[in-house]
Amino acid sequence: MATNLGGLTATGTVRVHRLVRGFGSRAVLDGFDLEIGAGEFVALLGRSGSGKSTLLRALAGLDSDVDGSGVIEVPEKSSVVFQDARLLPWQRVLDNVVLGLRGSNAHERGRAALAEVGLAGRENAWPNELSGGEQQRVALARALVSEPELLLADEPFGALDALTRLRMHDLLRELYARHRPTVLLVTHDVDEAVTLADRVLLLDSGRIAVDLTIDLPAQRSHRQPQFLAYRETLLRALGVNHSEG
Amino acid sequence: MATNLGGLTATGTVRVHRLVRGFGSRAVLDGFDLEIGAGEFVALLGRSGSGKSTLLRALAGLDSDVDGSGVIEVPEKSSVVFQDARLLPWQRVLDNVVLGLRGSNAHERGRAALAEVGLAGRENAWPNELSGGEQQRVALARALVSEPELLLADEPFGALDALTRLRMHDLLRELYARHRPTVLLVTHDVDEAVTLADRVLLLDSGRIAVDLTIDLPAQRSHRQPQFLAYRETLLRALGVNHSEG
Amino acid sequence: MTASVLARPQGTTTPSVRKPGRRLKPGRPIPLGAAIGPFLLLSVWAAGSAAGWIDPRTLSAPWTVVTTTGDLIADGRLQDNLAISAQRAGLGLVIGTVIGTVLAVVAGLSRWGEALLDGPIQIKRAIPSLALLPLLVLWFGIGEQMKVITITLGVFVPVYIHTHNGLRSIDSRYVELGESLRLPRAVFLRRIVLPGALPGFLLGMRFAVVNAWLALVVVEQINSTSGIGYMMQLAREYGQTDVIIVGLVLYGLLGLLSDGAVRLAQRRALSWRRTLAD
Amino acid sequence: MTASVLARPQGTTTPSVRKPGRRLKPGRPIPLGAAIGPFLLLSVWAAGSAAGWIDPRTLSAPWTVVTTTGDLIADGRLQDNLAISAQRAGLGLVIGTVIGTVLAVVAGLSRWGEALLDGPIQIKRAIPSLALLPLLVLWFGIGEQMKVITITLGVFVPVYIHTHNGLRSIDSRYVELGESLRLPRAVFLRRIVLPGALPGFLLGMRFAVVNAWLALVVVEQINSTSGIGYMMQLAREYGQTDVIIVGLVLYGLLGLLSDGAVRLAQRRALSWRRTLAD
Amino acid sequence: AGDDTPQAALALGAPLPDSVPKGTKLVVGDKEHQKAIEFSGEAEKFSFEVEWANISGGPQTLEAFRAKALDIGSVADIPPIHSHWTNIPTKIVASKFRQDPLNHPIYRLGVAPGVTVTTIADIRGKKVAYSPGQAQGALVLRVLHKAGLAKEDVKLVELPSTGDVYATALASHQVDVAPIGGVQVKRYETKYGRDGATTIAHGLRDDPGHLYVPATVLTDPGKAAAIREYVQAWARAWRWREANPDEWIERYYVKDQGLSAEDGKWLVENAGVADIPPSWTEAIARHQETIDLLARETGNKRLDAADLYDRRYESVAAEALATENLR
Ligand SMILES: Nc1ncnc2c1ncn2[C@@H]1O[C@H](COP(=O)(O)OP(=O)(O)OP(=O)(O)O)[C@@H](O)[C@H]1O
Ligand SMILES: Nc1ncnc2c1ncn2[C@@H]1O[C@H](COP(=O)(O)OP(=O)(O)OP(=O)(O)O)[C@@H](O)[C@H]1O
Ligand SMILES: [Mg+2]
Ligand SMILES: [Mg+2]
Repeated sequence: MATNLGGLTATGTVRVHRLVRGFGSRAVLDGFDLEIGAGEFVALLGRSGSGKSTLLRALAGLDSDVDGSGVIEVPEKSSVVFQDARLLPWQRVLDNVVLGLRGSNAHERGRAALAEVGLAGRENAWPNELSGGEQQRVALARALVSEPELLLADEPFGALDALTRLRMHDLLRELYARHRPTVLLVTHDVDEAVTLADRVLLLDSGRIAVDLTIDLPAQRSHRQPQFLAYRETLLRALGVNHSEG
Repeated sequence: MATNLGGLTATGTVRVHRLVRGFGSRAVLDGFDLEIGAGEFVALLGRSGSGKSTLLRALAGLDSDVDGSGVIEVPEKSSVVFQDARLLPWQRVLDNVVLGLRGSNAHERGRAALAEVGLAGRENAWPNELSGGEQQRVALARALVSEPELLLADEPFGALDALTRLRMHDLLRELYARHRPTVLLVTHDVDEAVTLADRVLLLDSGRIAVDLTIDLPAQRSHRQPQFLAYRETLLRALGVNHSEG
Repeated sequence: MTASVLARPQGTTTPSVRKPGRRLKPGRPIPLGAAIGPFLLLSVWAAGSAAGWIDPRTLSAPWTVVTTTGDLIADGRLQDNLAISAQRAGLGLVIGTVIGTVLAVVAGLSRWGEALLDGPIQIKRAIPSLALLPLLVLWFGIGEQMKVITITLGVFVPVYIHTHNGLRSIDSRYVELGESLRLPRAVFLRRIVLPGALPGFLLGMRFAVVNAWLALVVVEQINSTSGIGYMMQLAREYGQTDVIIVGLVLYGLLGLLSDGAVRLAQRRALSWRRTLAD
Repeated sequence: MTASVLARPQGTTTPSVRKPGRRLKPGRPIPLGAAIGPFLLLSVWAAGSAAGWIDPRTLSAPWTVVTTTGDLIADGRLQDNLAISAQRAGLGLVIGTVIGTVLAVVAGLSRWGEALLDGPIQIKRAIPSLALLPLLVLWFGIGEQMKVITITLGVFVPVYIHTHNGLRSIDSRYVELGESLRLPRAVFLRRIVLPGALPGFLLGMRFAVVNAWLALVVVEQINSTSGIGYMMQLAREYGQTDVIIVGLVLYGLLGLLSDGAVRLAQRRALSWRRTLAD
Repeated sequence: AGDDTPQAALALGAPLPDSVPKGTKLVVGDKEHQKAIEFSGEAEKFSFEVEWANISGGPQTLEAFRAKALDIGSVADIPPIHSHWTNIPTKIVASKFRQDPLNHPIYRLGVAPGVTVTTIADIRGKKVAYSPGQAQGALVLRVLHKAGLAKEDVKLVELPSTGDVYATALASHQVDVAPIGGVQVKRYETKYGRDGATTIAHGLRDDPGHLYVPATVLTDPGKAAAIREYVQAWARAWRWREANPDEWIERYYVKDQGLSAEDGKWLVENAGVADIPPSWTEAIARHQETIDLLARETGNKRLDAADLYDRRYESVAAEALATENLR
């Protein structure tokens, strides 16, 4: 377990074995197995209601009230970006960002993180004075500022416009390059998945239907034929006729 | 005003003149002018925080507590899809959908609408038992079921996967063909804007920066060169270098 | 979670590398937990009495209370007094709840309603009921009417304040939703305002039920020859400690039961909520 | 909306085709609206007294109350009694608030705390304070200590119940956030639990401040030679209707002011909320 | 109360010690006469410490006795009886009556406006306010007894007699007849007299006023001696009150209690002259009648009135007055 992998320990590993989660008599995850290596960047695709958030909540240990069984191993230091921004409405934006931070320079780091997501100057706003996309970026800043070993992000860019989204991609990539956290990113955008991830999973009927390793250089683009091939594979697996998409 | 346009009255028209809206000393909309013809389908793009939701709320008459001035004309019967799903947590899904409906067949229509958004069988669930995308679809069903003259939709597909999103596009197109409401759709997806709308607006610095009429057949596809041209124009206007997108 | 085919994750998840997250929630309810505190209280009382630390002239021993209760039941006094008291409290509770709710809605949804009603209600609440009693006697006599009115006054105040507060605290996003759907006022009331204010209303009811019982102490001193308030008043004047303690225990029980009933209703009616308590 | 360079949309938006949405919110506050109800009450009282509908022997006219108040102030009785009462009420309020909050947090965050504390507190609440008084006298004597303790008991109950309820009603999404961030308990308490329970706590304070004043009526009957409760008690014994009414008016005023102060604090502390009231 | 001087307990029959040891303290609840003791200068002469408690009435003094928070209480006939019935044995250590008691009663029977009751025989069939356990309640029973009526011959309306409840109940015709006392009598007559409200004399002695002490306190020799000294001062203060009515009215009724001088004057006149007899024999006999009546009506056991008194103190007050007159 303590094998040293280029400065990173294997504690960054995620292992899920025979995970079952369900609501009432309906199983959402049904004997789900997953292994993610330390420092791996995995994107998770799946139909709406397929259980992506359920999986993330299980990995984050937040589902003690959900029926189920299985074995989960995750690193100690993890961050979650929830599907909703989930800012504390009674704390100002900066206080929301530094919520999990300790140490004297917490506010400084929080300010820097806010600046990185393009919200410098909004530190003292109340969360409900922010636009939808701004709230989402605060949540992102909160998750990134603590430099986790495992980042569980549930559609962190869903409410962002194309340009802001690209900036956030850059931010995430940069953070990833710096600390090499293990990342599990839920997204609905196939392009985003192929652009960012080392590996793309597709969740269907409670199991992994597609497990695609993306073998592309760090600089990726629509122009690369392999990119388009990956894209097409995934869209087809999602049931989308490419001519429409 | 009562000029008859093929069964539709001009009451479907939206007119906004010198609209000013701001928070504190910061103007978000600054002398904004807009005219949307009855039955026109308009997509609204814009940077996160550019004021899209502010505009929609003004059109819906929900911003009496916001500073500002201007003249607004909108049709009487409008529906709003909020950026958050905004389901009443204490009402079951079906009751949320039929909230604004009157008449004896309200429940029947609600059920049908839920089936159309792919949620048949979930009528009796509580909203917080739904996944993010499911909640968004309930909100969509609620807005569509009342057959409005004006549909104001704030990123109604943001939390949906590619396939579900296409299905919802079809649903919206079908409804649009049937009742010809005036539509103002906020989206971050340029492809979506070009695919669905007659006209695409780009909001920047409180004014309309781009006003693009989409001259494409009803059946649109990525393969059409004009489609790609529109797409590129818009992405560039949004500040995205196409090679990245 | 009905007819679940799945087990809770408890045991099976255990071989995980880290503990399942820092548990900040209070955790699962202790079975029969609500009985522990009262039971402990009873034990201390019994132990103190048995050991002689508690002077039986001021606090009779539990067994004395049991035998006195037995006597009171045997000669029919307890159940008769309780029945008549319950009738008064029940009537006052129903009327007070209706009035409190209606006034809260009126004052909550209209600024004029609030301007007219809220101040006087706050004043009413601030005036000691013992001081108000002579006026009530003057206006409503010393008959049953005055008694029910006094109970009603004690009940409607918490219902009003809590419902009003609950209503005013409804998230404006839901109000906007109502406005955007052009809901008629009646539908708005039924679908948004009342359910949204329900948590507040129910908290108010927890005070209302207890207040209804408490008001008996005051009203049953006036021209009564029945009721548990009268029974206790009489016992106090005659210095019958054991009867007083029976009365206090009865009050404690009635309070626990009424409060428990409202909390049960709370749990049922607010099952849609996901809170710290779950 | 500070230093706004923009005007409210009011006038300028008017030439729109439809009215600006069905207004379901109560609308803008009426300036000085809170004064209207009490003022009306006063008018009715004054009119009734002037027209002779109100018997001055049972309800003195407002002007009589004013002159009596003047007399009471002139010979120093009113302010002295008020000062000593305020001191007692204030002390009881502070202690009761602290105890209520601490117990609410303990019972709210731990099932064992709840099991041990909640039942006894409900029982305490259900027992009439007049009946509890003899026991308090027994344990704490007839001095100042007993008085402050009795006030404290009246104060801590609403603080406890409201804070506990508020805390238990915190949206579990925020608790999950705290768990996902591995917040230490102290931070969780300071950042999530306490602010989340603040609306409940403040509602409890609205009851607590009024209860502190009301408790005076009871405690100042026992071995007191000062305080407004004593003043009213004495006036009742001597049948001085006008002094009694001065006392009632004083209670009404104190209630309105204390409640108003808490509501002001509410508005400030909860400014982040967007509710039906805005 | 509460100081546990390690002294041998005093038997209840043993002769009263004369000297008051240092550090002895008495807690006294006698809110009216306390002021007379203070104003007359008696309070400064005590060789022990006095702590005044504003506790009055039967239930309150009994509760305080039980809590060991009070040593001496000042009450009428009824509370000493109840104390024995509720197992807090007490002893009367001083008794004060009124000269010409029938014309200086504490209570009168208030009659509601428009109701004709001129003698106590007229109350047959009327609604009479009744507070069981309180002095007024016992008075009603005694009045009925004297008028030869049974409880069933009138309609007893149970009402607590606190504050001005009875006057209000009369004025609003909730009851026809109710015993009212003190300044309430005057208030009632002046307020409602023009509506036809009257008060009548009940013709019974209602003048006893006692100082009573828990029997346990009397076993403390220091306290027993201090009580003796207190009783002497108490008696002299009565004389002071009668000798200085104007000062009493001004300093007590007006300044302290907030009444008008007029009210104070009425109260002083109505109270008449204190009678502090050297012998309790007659008083005990009258007390016995009250006990018998109450025991019958309430179903309590019969008591021997003599047991209520500590006759070691019988002559203390009267002798104090006699020696004062000699000085
Ligand atoms: N508390 C709950 N009670 C009952 N069913 C639930 C509950 N939470 C989730 N579900 C159901 O479980 C399924 C999986 O939900 P989940 O939130 O994991 O979906 P998802 O893949 O995240 O979808 P989306 O992309 O729409 O967010 C959904 O069908 C949802 O309705
Ligand atoms: N209540 C408020 N108080 C202060 N500022 C506000 C308030 N509401 C919105 N704003 C600000 O106004 C600007 C416009 O907000 P708006 O919600 O219209 O943006 P948007 O275009 O919808 O953005 P997004 O795509 O992120 O939803 C934002 O910068 C936001 O921070
Ligand atoms: Mg999800
Ligand atoms: Mg927006």
